[in-house]
Amino acid sequence: MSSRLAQGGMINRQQACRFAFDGAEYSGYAGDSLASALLANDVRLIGRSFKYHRPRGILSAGPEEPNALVELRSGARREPNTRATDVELYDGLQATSQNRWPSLRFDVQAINGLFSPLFVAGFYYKTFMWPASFWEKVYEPMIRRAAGLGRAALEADPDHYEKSWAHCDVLVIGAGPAGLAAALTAARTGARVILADENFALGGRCLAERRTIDGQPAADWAAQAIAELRSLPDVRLFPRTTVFGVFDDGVYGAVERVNDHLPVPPEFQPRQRVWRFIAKQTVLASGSIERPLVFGNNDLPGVMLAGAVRTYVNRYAVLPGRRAVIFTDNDDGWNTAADLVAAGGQVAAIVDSREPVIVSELSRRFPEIQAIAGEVTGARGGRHVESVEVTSRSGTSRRLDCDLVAMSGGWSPTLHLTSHKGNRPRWDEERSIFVPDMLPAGMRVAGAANGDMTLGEALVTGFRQGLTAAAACGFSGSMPTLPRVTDESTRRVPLWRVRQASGKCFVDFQNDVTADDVELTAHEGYRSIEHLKRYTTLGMATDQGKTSNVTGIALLAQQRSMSIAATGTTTFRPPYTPVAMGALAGHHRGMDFRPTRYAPSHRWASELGASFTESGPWLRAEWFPGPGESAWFAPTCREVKAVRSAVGLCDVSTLGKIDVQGPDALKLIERLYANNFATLAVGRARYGIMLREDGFMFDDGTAARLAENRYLITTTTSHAVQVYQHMHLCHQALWPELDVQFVSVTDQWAQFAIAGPRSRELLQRVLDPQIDLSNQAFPFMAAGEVRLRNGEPARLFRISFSGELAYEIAVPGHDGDSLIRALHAAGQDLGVVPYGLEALNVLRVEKGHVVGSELNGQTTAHDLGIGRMLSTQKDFIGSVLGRRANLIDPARPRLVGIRTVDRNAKLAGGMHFIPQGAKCSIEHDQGHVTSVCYSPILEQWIGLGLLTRGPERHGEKVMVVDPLRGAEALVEVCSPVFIDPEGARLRG
Amino acid sequence: MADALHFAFNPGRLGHREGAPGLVLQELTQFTLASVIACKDQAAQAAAAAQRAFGTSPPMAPATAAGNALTFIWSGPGHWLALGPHATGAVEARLGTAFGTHASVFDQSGSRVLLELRGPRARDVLAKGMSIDLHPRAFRTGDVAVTTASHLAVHLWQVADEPVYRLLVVRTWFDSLWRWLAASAAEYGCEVLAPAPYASHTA
Amino acid sequence: MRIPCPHCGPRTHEEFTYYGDATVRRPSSSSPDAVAAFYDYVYTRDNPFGLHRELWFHQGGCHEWLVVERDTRNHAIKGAVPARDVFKAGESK
Amino acid sequence: MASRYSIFSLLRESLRGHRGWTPAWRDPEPRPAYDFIVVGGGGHGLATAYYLAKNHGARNVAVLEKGYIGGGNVGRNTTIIRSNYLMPGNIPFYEHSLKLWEGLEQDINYNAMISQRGVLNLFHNDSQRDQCVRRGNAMHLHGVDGELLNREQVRKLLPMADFDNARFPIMGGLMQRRGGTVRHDAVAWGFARAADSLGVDIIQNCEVIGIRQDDNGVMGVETTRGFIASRRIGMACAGNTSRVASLAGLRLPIESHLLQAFVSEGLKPLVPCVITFGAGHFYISQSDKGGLVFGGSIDMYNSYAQRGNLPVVEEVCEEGVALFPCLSRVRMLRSWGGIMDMSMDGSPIIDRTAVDGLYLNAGWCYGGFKATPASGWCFAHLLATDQPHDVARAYRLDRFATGRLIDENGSGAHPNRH
Ligand SMILES: Cc1cc2nc3c(=O)[nH]c(=O)nc-3n(C[C@H](O)[C@H](O)[C@H](O)COP(=O)(O)OP(=O)(O)OC[C@H]3O[C@@H](n4cnc5c(N)ncnc54)[C@H](O)[C@@H]3O)c2cc1C
Ligand SMILES: NC(=O)c1ccc[n+]([C@@H]2O[C@H](COP(=O)([O-])OP(=O)(O)OC[C@H]3O[C@@H](n4cnc5c(N)ncnc54)[C@H](O)[C@@H]3O)[C@@H](O)[C@H]2O)c1
Ligand SMILES: Cc1cc2nc3c(=O)[nH]c(=O)nc-3n(C[C@H](O)[C@H](O)[C@H](O)COP(=O)(O)O)c2cc1C
Ligand SMILES: [Zn+2]
Repeated sequence: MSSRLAQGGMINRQQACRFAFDGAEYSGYAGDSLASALLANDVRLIGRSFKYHRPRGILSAGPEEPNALVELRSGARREPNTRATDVELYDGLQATSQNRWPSLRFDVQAINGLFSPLFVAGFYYKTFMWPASFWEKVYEPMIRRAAGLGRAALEADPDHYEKSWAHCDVLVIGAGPAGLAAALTAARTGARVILADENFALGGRCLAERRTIDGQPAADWAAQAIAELRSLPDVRLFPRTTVFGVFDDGVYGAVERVNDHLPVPPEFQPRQRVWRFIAKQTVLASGSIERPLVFGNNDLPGVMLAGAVRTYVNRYAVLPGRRAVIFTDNDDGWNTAADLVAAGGQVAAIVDSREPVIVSELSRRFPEIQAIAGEVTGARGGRHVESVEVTSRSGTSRRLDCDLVAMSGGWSPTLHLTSHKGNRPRWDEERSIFVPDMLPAGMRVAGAANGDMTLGEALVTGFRQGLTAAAACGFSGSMPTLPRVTDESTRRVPLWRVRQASGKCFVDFQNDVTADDVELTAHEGYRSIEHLKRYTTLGMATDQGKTSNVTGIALLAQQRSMSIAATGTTTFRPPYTPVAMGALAGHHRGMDFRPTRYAPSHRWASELGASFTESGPWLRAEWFPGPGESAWFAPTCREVKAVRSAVGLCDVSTLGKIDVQGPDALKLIERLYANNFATLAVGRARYGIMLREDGFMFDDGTAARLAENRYLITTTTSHAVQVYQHMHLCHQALWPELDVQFVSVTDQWAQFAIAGPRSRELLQRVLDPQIDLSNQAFPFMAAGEVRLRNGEPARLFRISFSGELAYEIAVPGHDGDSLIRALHAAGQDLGVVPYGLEALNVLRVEKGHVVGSELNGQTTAHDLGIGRMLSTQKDFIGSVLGRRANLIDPARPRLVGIRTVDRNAKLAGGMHFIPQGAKCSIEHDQGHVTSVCYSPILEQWIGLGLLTRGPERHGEKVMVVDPLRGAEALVEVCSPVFIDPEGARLRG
Repeated sequence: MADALHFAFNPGRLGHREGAPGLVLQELTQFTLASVIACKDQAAQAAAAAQRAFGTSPPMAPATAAGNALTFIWSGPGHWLALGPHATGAVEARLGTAFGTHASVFDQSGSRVLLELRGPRARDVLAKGMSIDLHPRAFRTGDVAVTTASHLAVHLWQVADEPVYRLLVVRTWFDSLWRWLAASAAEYGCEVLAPAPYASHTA
Repeated sequence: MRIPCPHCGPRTHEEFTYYGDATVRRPSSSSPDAVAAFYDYVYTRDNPFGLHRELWFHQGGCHEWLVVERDTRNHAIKGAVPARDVFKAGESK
Repeated sequence: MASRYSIFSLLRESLRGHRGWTPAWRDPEPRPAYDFIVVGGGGHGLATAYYLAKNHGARNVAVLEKGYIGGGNVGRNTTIIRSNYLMPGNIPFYEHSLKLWEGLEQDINYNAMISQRGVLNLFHNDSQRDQCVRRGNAMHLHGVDGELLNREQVRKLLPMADFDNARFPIMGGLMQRRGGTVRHDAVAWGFARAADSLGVDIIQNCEVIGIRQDDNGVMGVETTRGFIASRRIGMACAGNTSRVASLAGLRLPIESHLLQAFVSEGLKPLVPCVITFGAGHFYISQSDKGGLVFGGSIDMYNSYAQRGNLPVVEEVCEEGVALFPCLSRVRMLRSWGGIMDMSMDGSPIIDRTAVDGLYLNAGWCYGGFKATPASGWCFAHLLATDQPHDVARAYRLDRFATGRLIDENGSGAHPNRH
């Protein structure tokens, strides 16, 4: 048996699509939605409701669908909560019902229905409190398992997503008659136009209604409009594209379902694409959504929106029922009756809740339909509607057999996007609809979205708004002659709730909120519309109340004896319909989550088998395993020893480098750094510290004076960007009078440390032999330009992080690879080793140099033992607040070295200091261990830490504790400089 | 020799295989590049100096200006990138002499990768990561944008109406930029040509 | 949001780094009440409900600091000017 | 007197059509004067009123709320509660709060669904691990629970996390099992109902638009419903603090910033606890209804708009998908924003002000929901006794002047970076 009509519709009967629902095989056509194909195959029971697990079918034909949610696809591509009404049918489609067990027809939890008197709005706030421990163990797991809808996939999504930007003069949202009209007039002026519609077919209700425009079917008019738009060069059409959000300054978020109509996206193509439309002007032509009526068991499968029934009949050539009852409070419901009859369906009656005079007047216009002035009080049936109870105005009741109830409570403008920027719609008492009021800048509204409900009005307002939008962008055109259209009437007398209903009367279908719930909530004191929403969850389901909000507001207003206008709406928020997180993530996932920055020696290091770690955006070598070495320990110790005994090579290009020139270069540098630079001679470098204006440490590095008015300053890897911005701020906002120019040269220079007693020897082999590297000619902290053996220029700095005789040499970035290879090759007989971050860390801990774990934004120069460097002679950033008593309090935790008393004991970063013999509790907390390492030179674990009054306590023994991991050790407090405190080696 | 930081960037066809590629891409090598920043209140004098030395005034708005041996690419107010074919001799010295006390010069020759992009879908590919408007009404031959592509800082300028673009990106970020570009071009098909010296591409 | 960079043209605010209030002025470090003045400069803010003058850095563009005038109630931007101009003029609030 | 909530009263009412329930709180007209006025009907304001009545016997208390109670941040946060802090001033306070949460439902007779499902902070490199260890140890020294999980333990808990193709691989995590989530709205309603039953007047749609002072300090407030007198006034107005304080001529170390949050469509149980991602600013949990509730960083610019922009939405989704690649096909259902008062060191303020009788409860930044009970407890103590409560002693206003800052992440005086 099939409900497919023999002819008509906008489906392609040449192209059959096989599909499966809950394992059963069916067939539909290209151009079907999953919902229409299911209806065509007489599948009516699609899902179970959230709370009571009541059987649910298909209510609508669009994105407002609250009931027909399925799990689409399977495995890693499973998409829970997918609206069958929105899914474009494709060959091979697989869908499964959800939120039921063991099966859709026999769902054990339907038993909830029996307890429904208990499960009223907010019931869980009143119970499950005793015993307290039962919440997590018993009640909550139970509730959680019962709640939720579909199941998310568990594996990584195999598909690919991307994002794009598109600019236009006029963005038209919605391609119904109003949107097409707007796009036409705007595009004809020569403006750049984007037209987006969420549906796979453009045309809006032109595709769903039996209407004519200038005598031809509305759908044909739409097709011609689309063809004309396609022919214009500066028009872009976006079918399958939902504009989901309105953001500031004409930025619109949209998602294009590029390949959701296929089982799997074609190779190289994304599944979906997020668009950021940037529009000067926007015409919102998003149409309207029909409201259900509130009567008993109005959620039974087979009870549908009347407009949706027309969509199924006219667009999809499906008769959703053999024998229908129409229930309406407005004129439009009658069109459904007429369309059903025209399609060969049977209409048992149209039940119109309005005054008998209106009903008899309409009866004269639709003589073939039996009309009853009255109300449907309840629907009956098991898993599908079988009859309805109708009470006429005169009070007589009767039962009408039917398998379809088409209900119409009037249409609400789809005005969500007018409100995303915080504007509220206005209640129009006359038409009893909310209409857009204040609009986001640049937006105008046309057609049903503006309350201009008839086809004629939609076309007129569309044409006009398209034209004015283009004019606002500086393009002029003229109004076309208006087409003749079929008459339409939209009179309505709102029926918010059937009073004498039998059975549950649903307002929000998906969240199982009934009219009684609304009334109880108001009675309990939750009287604001926002309280109603939150207490009952009305409007909070995946449909965001598209079909239920207005009714909910009206019922609350009635209950509180307030006007609907004063009751107001809840807040409309993006997205308009739910958007896959993957689409919003786009390309930036997995390894591309964040860009990766490669140090100049990366290729060389990876050829040597280096292990890499990330350091901010950079990948840096952490160690270079030698033959037979596995974990970090062996290579690190070997590398450290080699640096201390021979020579090592390390890429330090990741440090920020800023080249500063100009007559006022020194002035800027003096104000940036807390220590003195005025005395720095050309050809020399100096360690410098920068504070934040609040007096805490910001960054450290070196500044080398390359020429009279030229300095090269280095920053830590992690603060490079911040320091650069800070310098610009100082220059542009604090001291714009300075004549100084600077630019980041971090990428211009590949820079390598050559460290160890034999570094001079190694360096000599790659440099121009003329260059004198002797202590006299190039002493510790010397800096200057040099030449490589091949004549290429380089910069050389005699600075040392390791405490050894050491240099840093810099060459233009693209020469870095060949220089590091040359250095490595030239030093083989000297015992040269590449070393990584781990060894670098050991070397600096041994030498007491601070890095990020000490420069953590919470420490002062005083804490780190470099307080004496702060100049008292000059103004610099941080000079004033850095002097606050608390920042220089001797009782603050301050930098010390620690070594384990037991040479075999281990240390770990993050341990806390506790005095020996004291209880391991917070009153005795005296600071923490910032950095640790195993020193292959001292042959024991050592560390740095911030210890209360630390510098006064050298020689004292304290405990370091790690209760988190159950470890502790006794350590001796010492100077943070473990190796060569006199600095003889680095000056050697 | 290929750049040591090109890990997956090789000549050849990638992505969609049928038909003409939507994007044709070529790396241009062997160029010199320098940041030129006008001294305080000296932008006009710097421009005049450039006019004398290179036969063109660096642009005061986001645009390029081609002189003999050098093209100035706007990079900010009073700030340009000077791009020219690789030449021996320190670029700082050469430009420094020309600009004298009117501007400071910073060698950047080793810092960037330079790409040329053309093809019928070049615009669409770029729009996947760049928020600027590339429509011919908004961005024309000679226009420059200092902006971001896939969140990475780039200089982009148009060199022909076809359109043909050039893109400068920081070398240490190049691999990430390329991963985005390759993914974005895949649906249209992309042809990567063998690298060519910058000089051979510039009249 | 789109910030009208006076140098580059309108750009998405993703290209910019936000710094905050542009009306506070760094006090002189040598004045007798320097600590109080710096406390005020660093820590206290008008935090207006309405027009706010604020500093943004065009990190993804021209590397210039801008003073942007923006309404904190609705994010509407009235304009943007180079910070150099504002601060050179020694303009206070 | 409000009806007591229990399974028995629920059963009873279900048999008679739920007609016997009384309103959860009254809707009184404001009296001309009160002993105490609390400005702001958010979590903190309502809790303050409740504890004023309960702990200090105050009977003449009003909460003034400009909109509907619970409509501020208490009704729009990601509901995370925890006490896994680092700085000395913070841990005791937040632990006090966590303990209050643990007994709250029985105390106020309202099920706020306090769910101690655990809070797991992931780390991705050695230095993050060391920071977690430092924090975990500080917690232990305070007697607060915390566990360090290694990669395999995390993998067992979160099999759907990306362990194999991640830009920033997960190394492990710091778990506080007593942390978790609480049903946000229920906190506001539960405190309101409990306070109301002790006689507190909860007055909605009553915006404070002026603060009247005389030589003895504060006299009362001008409101949209007229003048209301009181000599003890507490401000607990979250994102609106600067505006209200400015009515008394105060300038504060606070900026108002916008934080967005998100919820997905309802799903069967997927995310077992609260998880924070260390390679970005992202946190996620699953609500009892099945929606994944998640968020990231603030929008970065000063705002009172209660709505944000698209880049943060995108960034948050990037982070979500990077952490759990299966979220790619999960749909975001709704996004919203809240206005938070970001203080200059990222920590709160509970203190007197320069105006006698006017008190401040502010600067909660990203994290004041978890503080709700303790904040109310301590603020009530301050209002009633004029003395700071012991566990809130560090939250004084003068710390910005003295430099005794409580800067958990070392960002300095940049409110948007905390
Ligand atoms: C998106 C988001 C996520 C968050 N996530 C978390 C989290 O996971 N964990 C956590 O601990 N914290 C979180 N927070 C922070 C937390 O929500 C807040 O710190 C906390 O709720 C603030 O206290 P409150 O509840 O009293 O504030 P609110 O609920 O905002 O209460 C303040 C009230 O004052 C009212 N008011 C303001 N001005 C006036 C006036 N002039 N007159 C009368 N009334 C006035 C407001 O209308 C409001 O109702 C989050 C915040 C946001 C925005
Ligand atoms: N007689 C009545 O009572 C009555 C009532 C309402 C509507 N109508 C009929 O409805 C039509 C109104 O025309 P219209 O053009 O205003 O509306 P429409 O419903 O024909 O078209 C609206 C279009 O907007 C699209 N859309 C909605 N939101 C979108 C979004 N966020 N992103 C992308 N696309 C989106 C929809 O897919 C749809 O195609 C007329 O044909 C009229 O006869 C009649
Ligand atoms: C923890 C939490 C869970 C939420 N879950 C949902 C939900 O399932 N559905 C929904 O529509 N909104 C949900 N919201 C968002 C609210 O609808 C609302 O957007 C938020 O409370 C802010 O209020 P406003 O949007 O009215 O300004 C949730 C909010 C929070 C804080
Ligand atoms: Zn700019």
